[in-house]
Amino acid sequence: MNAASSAIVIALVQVVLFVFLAPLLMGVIRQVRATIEGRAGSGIWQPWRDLRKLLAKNPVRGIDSSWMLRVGPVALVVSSLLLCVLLPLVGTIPFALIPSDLFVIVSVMLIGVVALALVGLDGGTAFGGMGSSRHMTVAALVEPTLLLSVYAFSIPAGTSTLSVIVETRLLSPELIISPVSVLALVALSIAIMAETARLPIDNPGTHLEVTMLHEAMTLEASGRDLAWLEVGSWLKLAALLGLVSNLVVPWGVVTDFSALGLAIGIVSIAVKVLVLGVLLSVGEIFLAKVRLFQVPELLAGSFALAFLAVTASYLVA
Amino acid sequence: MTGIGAGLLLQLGLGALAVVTALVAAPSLRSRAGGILSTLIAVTGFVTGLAALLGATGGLLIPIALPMDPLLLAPDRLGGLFMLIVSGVGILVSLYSMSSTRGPDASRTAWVAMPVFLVGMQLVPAATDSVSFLLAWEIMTLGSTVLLLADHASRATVASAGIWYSAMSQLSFFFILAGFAVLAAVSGGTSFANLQAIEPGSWAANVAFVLFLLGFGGKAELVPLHVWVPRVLPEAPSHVSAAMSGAMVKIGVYGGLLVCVRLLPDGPVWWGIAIMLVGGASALYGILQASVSSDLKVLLAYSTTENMGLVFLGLGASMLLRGYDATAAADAALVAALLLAVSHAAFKSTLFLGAGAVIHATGERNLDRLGGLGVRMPVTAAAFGVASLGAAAIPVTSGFVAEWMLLQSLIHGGRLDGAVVSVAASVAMPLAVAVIALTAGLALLTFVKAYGIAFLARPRSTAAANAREVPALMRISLALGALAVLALGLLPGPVAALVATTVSPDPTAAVQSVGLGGVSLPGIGAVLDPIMLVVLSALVAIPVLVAIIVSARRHPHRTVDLPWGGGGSRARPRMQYTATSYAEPLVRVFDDVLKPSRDVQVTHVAESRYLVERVRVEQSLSDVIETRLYRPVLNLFQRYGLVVRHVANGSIHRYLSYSFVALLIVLIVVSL
Amino acid sequence: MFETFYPQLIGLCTGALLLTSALMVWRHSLLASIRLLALQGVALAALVAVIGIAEGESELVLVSLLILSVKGVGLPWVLAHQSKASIKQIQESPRLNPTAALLAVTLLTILSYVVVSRVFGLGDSETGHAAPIGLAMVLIGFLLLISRRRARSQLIGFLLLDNGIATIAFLTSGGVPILLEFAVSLDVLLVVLILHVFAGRMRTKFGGTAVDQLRELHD
Amino acid sequence: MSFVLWIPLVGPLAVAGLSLLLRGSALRRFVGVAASSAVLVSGLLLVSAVLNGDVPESGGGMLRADALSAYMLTVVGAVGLISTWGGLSSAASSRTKDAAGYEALIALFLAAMSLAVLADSIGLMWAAVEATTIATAFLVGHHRTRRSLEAAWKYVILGSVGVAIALLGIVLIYAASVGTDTPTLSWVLLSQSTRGLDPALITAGGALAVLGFATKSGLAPMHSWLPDAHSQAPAPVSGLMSGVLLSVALYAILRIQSITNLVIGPEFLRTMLSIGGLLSLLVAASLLIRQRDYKRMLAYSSIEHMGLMAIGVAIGPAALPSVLLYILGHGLIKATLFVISGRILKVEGTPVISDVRALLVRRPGLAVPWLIAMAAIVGFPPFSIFFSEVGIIMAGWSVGLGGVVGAALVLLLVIFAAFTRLTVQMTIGAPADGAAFTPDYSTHGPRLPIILALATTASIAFVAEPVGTLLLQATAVLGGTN
Repeated sequence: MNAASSAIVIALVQVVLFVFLAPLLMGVIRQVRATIEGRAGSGIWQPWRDLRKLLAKNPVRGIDSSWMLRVGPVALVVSSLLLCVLLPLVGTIPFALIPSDLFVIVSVMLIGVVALALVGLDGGTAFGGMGSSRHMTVAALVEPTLLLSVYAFSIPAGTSTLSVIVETRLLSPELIISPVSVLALVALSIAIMAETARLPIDNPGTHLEVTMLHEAMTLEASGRDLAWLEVGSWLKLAALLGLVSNLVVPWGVVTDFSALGLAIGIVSIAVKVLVLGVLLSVGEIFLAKVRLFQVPELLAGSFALAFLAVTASYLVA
Repeated sequence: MTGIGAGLLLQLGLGALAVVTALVAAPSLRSRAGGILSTLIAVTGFVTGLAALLGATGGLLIPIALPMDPLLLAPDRLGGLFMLIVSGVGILVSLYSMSSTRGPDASRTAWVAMPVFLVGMQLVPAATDSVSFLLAWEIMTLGSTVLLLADHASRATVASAGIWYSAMSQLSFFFILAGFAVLAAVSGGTSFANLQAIEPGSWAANVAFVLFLLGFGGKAELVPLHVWVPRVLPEAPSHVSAAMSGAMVKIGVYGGLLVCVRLLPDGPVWWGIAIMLVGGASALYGILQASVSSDLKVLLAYSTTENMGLVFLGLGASMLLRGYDATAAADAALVAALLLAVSHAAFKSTLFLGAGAVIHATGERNLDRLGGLGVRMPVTAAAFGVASLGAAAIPVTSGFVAEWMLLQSLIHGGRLDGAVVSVAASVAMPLAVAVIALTAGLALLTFVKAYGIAFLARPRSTAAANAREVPALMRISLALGALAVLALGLLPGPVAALVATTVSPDPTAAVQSVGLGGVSLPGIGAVLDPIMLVVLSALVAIPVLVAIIVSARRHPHRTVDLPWGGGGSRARPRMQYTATSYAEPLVRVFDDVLKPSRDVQVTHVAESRYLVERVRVEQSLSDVIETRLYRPVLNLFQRYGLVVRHVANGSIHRYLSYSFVALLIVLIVVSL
Repeated sequence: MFETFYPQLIGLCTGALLLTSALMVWRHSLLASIRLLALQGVALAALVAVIGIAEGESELVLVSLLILSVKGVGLPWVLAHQSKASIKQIQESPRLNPTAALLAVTLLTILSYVVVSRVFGLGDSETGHAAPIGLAMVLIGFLLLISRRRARSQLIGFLLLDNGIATIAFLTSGGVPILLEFAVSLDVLLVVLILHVFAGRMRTKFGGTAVDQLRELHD
Repeated sequence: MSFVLWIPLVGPLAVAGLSLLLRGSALRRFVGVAASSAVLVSGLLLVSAVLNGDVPESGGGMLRADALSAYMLTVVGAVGLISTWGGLSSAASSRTKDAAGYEALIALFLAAMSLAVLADSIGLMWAAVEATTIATAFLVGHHRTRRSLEAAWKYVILGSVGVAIALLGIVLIYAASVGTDTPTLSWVLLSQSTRGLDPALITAGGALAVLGFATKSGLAPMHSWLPDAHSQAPAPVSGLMSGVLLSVALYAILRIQSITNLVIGPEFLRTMLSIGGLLSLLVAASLLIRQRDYKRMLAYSSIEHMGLMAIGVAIGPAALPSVLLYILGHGLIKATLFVISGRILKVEGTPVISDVRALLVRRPGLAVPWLIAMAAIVGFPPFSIFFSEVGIIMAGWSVGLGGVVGAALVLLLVIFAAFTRLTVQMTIGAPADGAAFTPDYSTHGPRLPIILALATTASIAFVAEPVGTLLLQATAVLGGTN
């Protein structure tokens, strides 16, 4: 099997797997949290049920809303799906012409960010605008951290292609526990928490106007519009957790295409993502949301870590 | 006479014809005739520039009565590229202006200045000697100044914008003149061929470099010489703003390239660092000011500062890297800077034209009073949207490709063959990446705000509610601009390969075209094919679309009168988020840099001072650099101007004393 | 015979020139200044005649007659062309007190000597030796221009300055070509006439000839 | 050809006499125009003679027209024509009893300036320059107001004293030539390099002569008469004085410089002229910042341009073609500006800048040419002042006057900003009270001279033949090898 067709197969597998995995991941996260908090919880399949319900409802749209309310959610889903295609999750065999380049991936992710922000504005209400504004502020401030932390990962590999970075770490595991890598990983994790609207930047479980970011933007969406928004966000979280897990524990990813390898890859990434989801959920128990205007401090801290990681990897290595 | 020479001569002839036409044409025909002739000028420039870019040679000699090196207009490839950029914008602007100009914007003066401005801009990159460069430069400045003042009678702010623009332009001009003079003094001639003979590290070269950086930096709107930008671009008629920001500013970039690539190549490393510093500061400052601005055109103006900052950041990085022999990364950075300039020309002129369309339809440029224009002006909204994506560097637009290439060159610049290039580079590169990242993030916010507030949601004023789509020619040129943004973004390979021929001796080593118009950087090993990205998106979108179609057939959507608004039933348009409130978190975060002045007035209810009747909050943002740097200096000058009047107080005895003292001094000096 | 007296004669004339100049600074009465000016014109004419005789140039003797008629008689007459009664009462109140003015005259004379000694090297000839007097007159004339408030007083300063230049011309090079001398004299005469007319107009417009009043044009 | 030399001297005098005879005739208005035409035509004839390699002489060598003289004569004629023609209306308006004298004095003024540039003897040149003072004294005081009388007094006193200093310098130069075998004041003879003139005398003489003529050319610190005289004189006279009188004095400086350069080298006068030029720029910059009067604004602009020209003269042969072109460009444009300023003064009735507002909206017929001429005077292309300024700045660095030229640029920027601000105040914007008005498209006087002046200045720099050749020849006359 040549590289191109194996890349296509892996991409296909990744998309299908993550479309299945993402709602499950959300279910797991919520259930773990409920369990720890002593609640019964709604079970790990609840997100699936929510989706089915939403898709079967008539969407309600404001009279002044434009095509953006219809297109935006789709754009978000597509951008998240593209992340699943491009990121090295199951395997590290990229497309020749469009490799899993760090900057391309960030930009694809930004398509979703923009789509969500515009949907928030399109409703023409105070809440939507507020969420959109906060969302974009955080997105703007998080970008340096995001790019620099992955830049730090890219230096030992000599390329910004994520699949190569993962492969490099697979071949020389000592890189994983190097101080540079740890710094960068912490920074990247904070950035991803911010991007996916998790604690401590945003509280995914609240609808309290003073605190919410992400939820405020989806208030005006309903029916399938809301469904796409939810799926898009879940997919993004799952894919990014998959990336982090592969950076920390690169074992199991497919580097040379084979049926067995593919199976191992699927199982390992699913396990890694779900385990990371559990860890995330447990971690969030101990965190409170920080005030909106303290978020920049947090992000500045993470930026400093990422910058240290980059310069250190130049000057120390 | 060669083809290029004929093209240039034809431009001059058309320019003269356009001037005469503007003078004699009836007011009703003036815009039509002027627009057609301007378009012809731009098309001629486009063809000439393209020929020069593809390697054609030839030129036009200007006679001059003073003993100087001959004044020769003969664009090289780089000059051709910039002629192409300028004339491309010129075509859009000319088409647009045919139906956009009304009232004072269509005055005789304005239509005389338009061809002068266009021709002046075209000739700058064609010059091959300093005097003709300065000549064309000043013609450009003169034309743009007159155009800026077109609307002087209706707004008082135009006059002050005119003063600022003239003074800052003259400042730039003098810096450039001084730079050329320093070089000419050492090399003994004014032609670029003579100037190239300067030794790069010499004292004169260093002085000239600083002068040029200040001069061209001023024209390219770099901090701290950008102060004219937020005054001038908003006050000029929109098609003029588009031409200024899309084309004229590029002439500043051309100047930078002329100095750093053509005249004084292989400069010392600190040149690169200096340019990077200036560029980085401009990028951050520009986008920060843009992101908190509520005036659509001010926002676009500051965003121009940001983009030019990125271009110079790329140029500086390329010089720094070349200094350390990281040739592949240096070439990539330079090509990226050029691509950014090209794409900025496309998206920024479209944005300004879009802003012009908004003003044409509503008479408003305050975002806080716009809204809901997307459904009322679909073509404008679409074009503005595409251009906004370009400005925010979102795939698959031209801005994205350029920024991607810049980032690639930066992260690969720190190392050469696995070894650290230098401490300077390994600190500069991550910082540059961080600056670009923060800039890109804020640009995203800025343009989400601009587009979202202006075109989405509900109209915030009756003017916005009554807006109608603009006339056909304006729509056509907007659509052309948007198409250019997309085309440059989808086919970056051929474009980048062509651009690379202007600056690199071995263009194929730097950039190649791969796949379906994709671009590859062989020296770095990075590759990007936007069309593939589009194809992949289409593939993953198919199942989603199928699901939508199925769902929509079973469950059609229901429209209600009002948005839900969190449960409130009286959600009026006034209650929407505005541009000002959108940027509020950012203003708080960057409080120390922006220094907003806030004024809160609380009116208490008469019966009890614990109850508040109303609260009035005023917040104003000014350009910190202007208020902290320029204002004190200007005030000092004003005070000096008052005090110094005593020198000429009318006393003839005092005047005679001046002469007497001069005589005594001369006598003493003579007898020494 | 003449050769033995020549240096004394030159010294006498130049001494008279310097003395009259200094007195002009000292005296505040307009009438006195005009008389001093006439005296100075005579001294200058005498100086030219002496030089002419010494050099044996008849041309210079002609020039001396011209100077006598213009500077010794003509210009003073023009200036005094007013009823003697009114002119007697005109007292200058100078901007510089007399002590300081005379001190300045001393300093300016010293400066002249220094300058001329550097420029001409105070050569061997008697005329060269006396040349600093001419420069001193120029500078003293300038001093008068600066320190006098009245239009006519300023005019006298100007004439003193002009006499100084003529003195230098004759002492250093035996005068400029005759044609030029005519032109210069004519110019000076015309300037004085013009200023005289203006002074007259000033009296009607401003009710006086104090130049201090001319302060309307300023920045 | 040599009879042509007499036309610019006799012609104006003849028409001056005629004007005194033609008391009351309508034709008398055209005396000034006729006189300047005579000067211009003879200038052009002499230029063509010079270009053919001829150097006309007459009057036993007293009058002489080499390339420089012919060029200057042409400039005098051209600027005179623009000023007098453009000022026709304002002259006609002042039909006072001395209107006849006015026209005669203008003709006399032109003749004096022609003599100054044609004279071979430095002494005669001096006498002619002094004669310009005499001719213009009554012109400055023409309006017979308190202010114009004040200006005239200051002008005559300061001007005569300054020119007297120049006479002192010329006396010393003559003294130097007395030390050689043939005493002479002919500058042709003086500038023969092998004369062995005494350097100390030439230094002192040259310095004093330049200082003296600097008064007439409006260089600081001898400039003080200029703003007052220019603002009070009738517009055509201001145009003539600013446009050519200053340049004629600069011509004298050029002649003196060509003599001193041979004896003591260029450094001494270079330092002196650089300081004078920079001081002039400083004075102009300082007093333009808060200027209130637009005619004084133009006067300070003249000081500025003379300062820059002085720096060009200091630079020497490399900058001289630019300086000579500058003289023409500045003369024509400044004359145009003064002519228009006279018209603005007449229709607006005030010389105060802040009282004249929104001129472009209210009186486009005056504001448009005013703005174009302003663009030309601050050095925008295609007007020739642009090329002159660029040429001077470029040349400055190459002879090591980088510091001077750099400082000049800083001051020029201040001047530009101040000038722009004042011009914008006058012309741009809407009338303050919002009252109804009808735009006045009339130019309030002949428009052809203005168009001619602007068109000439805009195109002259691109005429490589014969202007370029003439400028080179004129530079060569001054000992330049460029």
